[in-house]
Amino acid sequence: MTLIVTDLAIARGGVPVLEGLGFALEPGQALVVRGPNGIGKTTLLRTIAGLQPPLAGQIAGAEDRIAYAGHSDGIKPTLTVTENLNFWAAVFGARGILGALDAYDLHELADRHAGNLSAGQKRRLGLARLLVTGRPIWVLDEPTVSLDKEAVGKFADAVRAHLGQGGSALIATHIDLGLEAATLDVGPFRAVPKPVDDFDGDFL
Amino acid sequence: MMPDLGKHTEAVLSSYALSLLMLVLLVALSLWRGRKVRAEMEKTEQRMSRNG
Amino acid sequence: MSIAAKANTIWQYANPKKFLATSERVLPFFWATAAICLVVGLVWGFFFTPDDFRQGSTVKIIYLHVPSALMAINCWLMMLVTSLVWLVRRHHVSALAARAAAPIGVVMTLIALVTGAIWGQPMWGTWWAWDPRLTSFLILFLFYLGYIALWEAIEDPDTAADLTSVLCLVGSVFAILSRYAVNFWNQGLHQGASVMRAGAVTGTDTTEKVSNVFFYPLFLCIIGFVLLFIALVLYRTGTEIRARRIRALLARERAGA
Amino acid sequence: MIALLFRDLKLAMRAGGGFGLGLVFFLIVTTLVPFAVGPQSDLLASIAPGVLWLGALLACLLSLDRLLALDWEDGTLDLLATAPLPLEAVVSVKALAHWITTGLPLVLAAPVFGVLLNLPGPGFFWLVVSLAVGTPALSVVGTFGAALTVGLKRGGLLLSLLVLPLYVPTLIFGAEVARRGAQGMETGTPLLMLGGITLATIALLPFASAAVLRVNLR
Repeated sequence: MTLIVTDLAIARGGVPVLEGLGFALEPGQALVVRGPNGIGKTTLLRTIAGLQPPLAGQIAGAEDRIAYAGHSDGIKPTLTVTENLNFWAAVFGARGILGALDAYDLHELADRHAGNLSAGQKRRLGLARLLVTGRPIWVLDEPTVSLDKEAVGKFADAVRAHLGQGGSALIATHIDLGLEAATLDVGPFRAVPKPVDDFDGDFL
Repeated sequence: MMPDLGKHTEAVLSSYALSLLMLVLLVALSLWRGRKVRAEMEKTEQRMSRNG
Repeated sequence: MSIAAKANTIWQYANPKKFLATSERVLPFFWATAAICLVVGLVWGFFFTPDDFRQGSTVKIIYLHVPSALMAINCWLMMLVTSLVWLVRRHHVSALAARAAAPIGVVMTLIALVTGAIWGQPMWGTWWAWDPRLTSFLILFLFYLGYIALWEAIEDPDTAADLTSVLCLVGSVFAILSRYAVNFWNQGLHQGASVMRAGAVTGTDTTEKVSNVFFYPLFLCIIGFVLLFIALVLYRTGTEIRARRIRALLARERAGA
Repeated sequence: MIALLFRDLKLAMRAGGGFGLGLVFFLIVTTLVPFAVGPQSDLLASIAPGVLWLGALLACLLSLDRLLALDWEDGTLDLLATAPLPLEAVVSVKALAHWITTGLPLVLAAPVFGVLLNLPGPGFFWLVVSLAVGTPALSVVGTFGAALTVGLKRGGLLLSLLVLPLYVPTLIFGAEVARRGAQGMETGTPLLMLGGITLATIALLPFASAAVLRVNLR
């Protein structure tokens, strides 16, 4: 099923940031979201993930099909890597975690407490979580932060494998992942302010 | 003019004084903040319409 | 957001501009009538009513105590209604009206508590008793404080409006529960208060004529408190709307820069 | 859901103090009260049910601000909100985990502290019963308060201010059951009321908590 976004308008802190935004994400495709800092990429991804309501517009085909990964990974430092992954696998009612450990080379770390991991290792664990969700659409916000070159390669491989299985991915990132992905530049969709001298229910 | 309040003079007078004081304070604070905010809004609106 | 702009519906005042214009027009009327009712009612009550034979001159406190206690509860009711309107119809003015009303409720509750304590001292021989009615007002006071503190603590105004509205709803249910619980816990000294039978309040109750002596000025004071409350709410809601507008403008300026 | 419950319990054990903290606080209250009011045993006996209830309530209150804040900070709540679990279930499980780590130990330890305060014989049974029936309501109401204040930097004090008035009915009926029990009086009515409040809060409040949490997450 395709993720279709039409005429979307979103606000951050009550101020409209993007409007008239639309795209379609087919299975097997990846879409890279680009745009300057502060334009509302994170807000866009959170809106698509269903964490916040849009000002206007429709998002179709997202319900219960999205695995979201934001700036923080939701990792419990007192649990081991295996326990963290097992928990998310159980929450999503998904298959085992071995594939996820393989994909990000986490076997050696499996019994370490997540609190003892380096930032990059934690990030790998956070990305491994996506594999145990079993969800077809990945919505990723700056997934490669604190990853080294090798780990970025692993991440790209994992995304490629995901796309190969008919999944899709929506990624906000600044680096080139080497994926055959379309690019969505959100710059042109910046919301145009209304005139100052009039205001209505939204105070703007 | 002043009515004889008997032995409860203090009680009655103090409750009137305290209550009226609180009411006056409430009204005064409301008006003060209202004026301030109104002036500030007009200033902001002017500045922003000038700057576009 | 589309504004329900049909003429002759109350929802047109959900538009902040319309609200400001209308409230500006009617406010002088409310200020004036509130002042007249309060001055006449209080002067009448203070200077021209007889002492109660049992409570002496303390009966004069009734002209402040009963209206403020009534308004303390009615203010919460008004906040409950406007909170519901905000949650269901998403009219910002409604949420801001609830925010504007809360401090008035605090003052009303305080007046009721203070006058009650001052009145209780000569009557019951104590400033404070854990009487159900007093206790309930103390709990109401805590609810008001929590409600205001929550508004103040949250940065984003829409989030704050949502959270305080839910708190107001849940708080209302618990306030009723507390009232019942407190009654169960202590049967109390306070007389049954039915303001509409002023005779019962004074405890004399011999003839209709005696109670009327107290009732007319009391009634005037209640009207005066209601009008003052309306005037304050309208005025303060206007202030909140403007503060909100400043916020929105500044936020937009930052976003644009 | 069970996974979430087990994870929360495991976290409480590992973090240390999850189970212990409430108990230690309870111990502090019951030890300090006799110093404050004097050692007369009949006085202590008469205030014991109330003091024990108050101690339990404060111990509960103390642990509330960690209830959701930790999951909020590390982004777990964001992820849980996009998971197949409804948020209503998440907050219910969180409340249950809080009760198991805080409420249940208090219920079990209360008789020991009752001895310290010279609680009369028949009071022990009713104290345990009233705490067992009443503390779940404390956890559920507390979860609502935690959900309200989860996004705030210094939400601890505000959380207490918001939750305290909501605790009043539970405290009144709970302490009343314990007090009447200690005096050998009939406890039916307050116990029914206490049970009613607990059941009603468990049934209804998670919806409010989830709604509030959704607002805070956006």
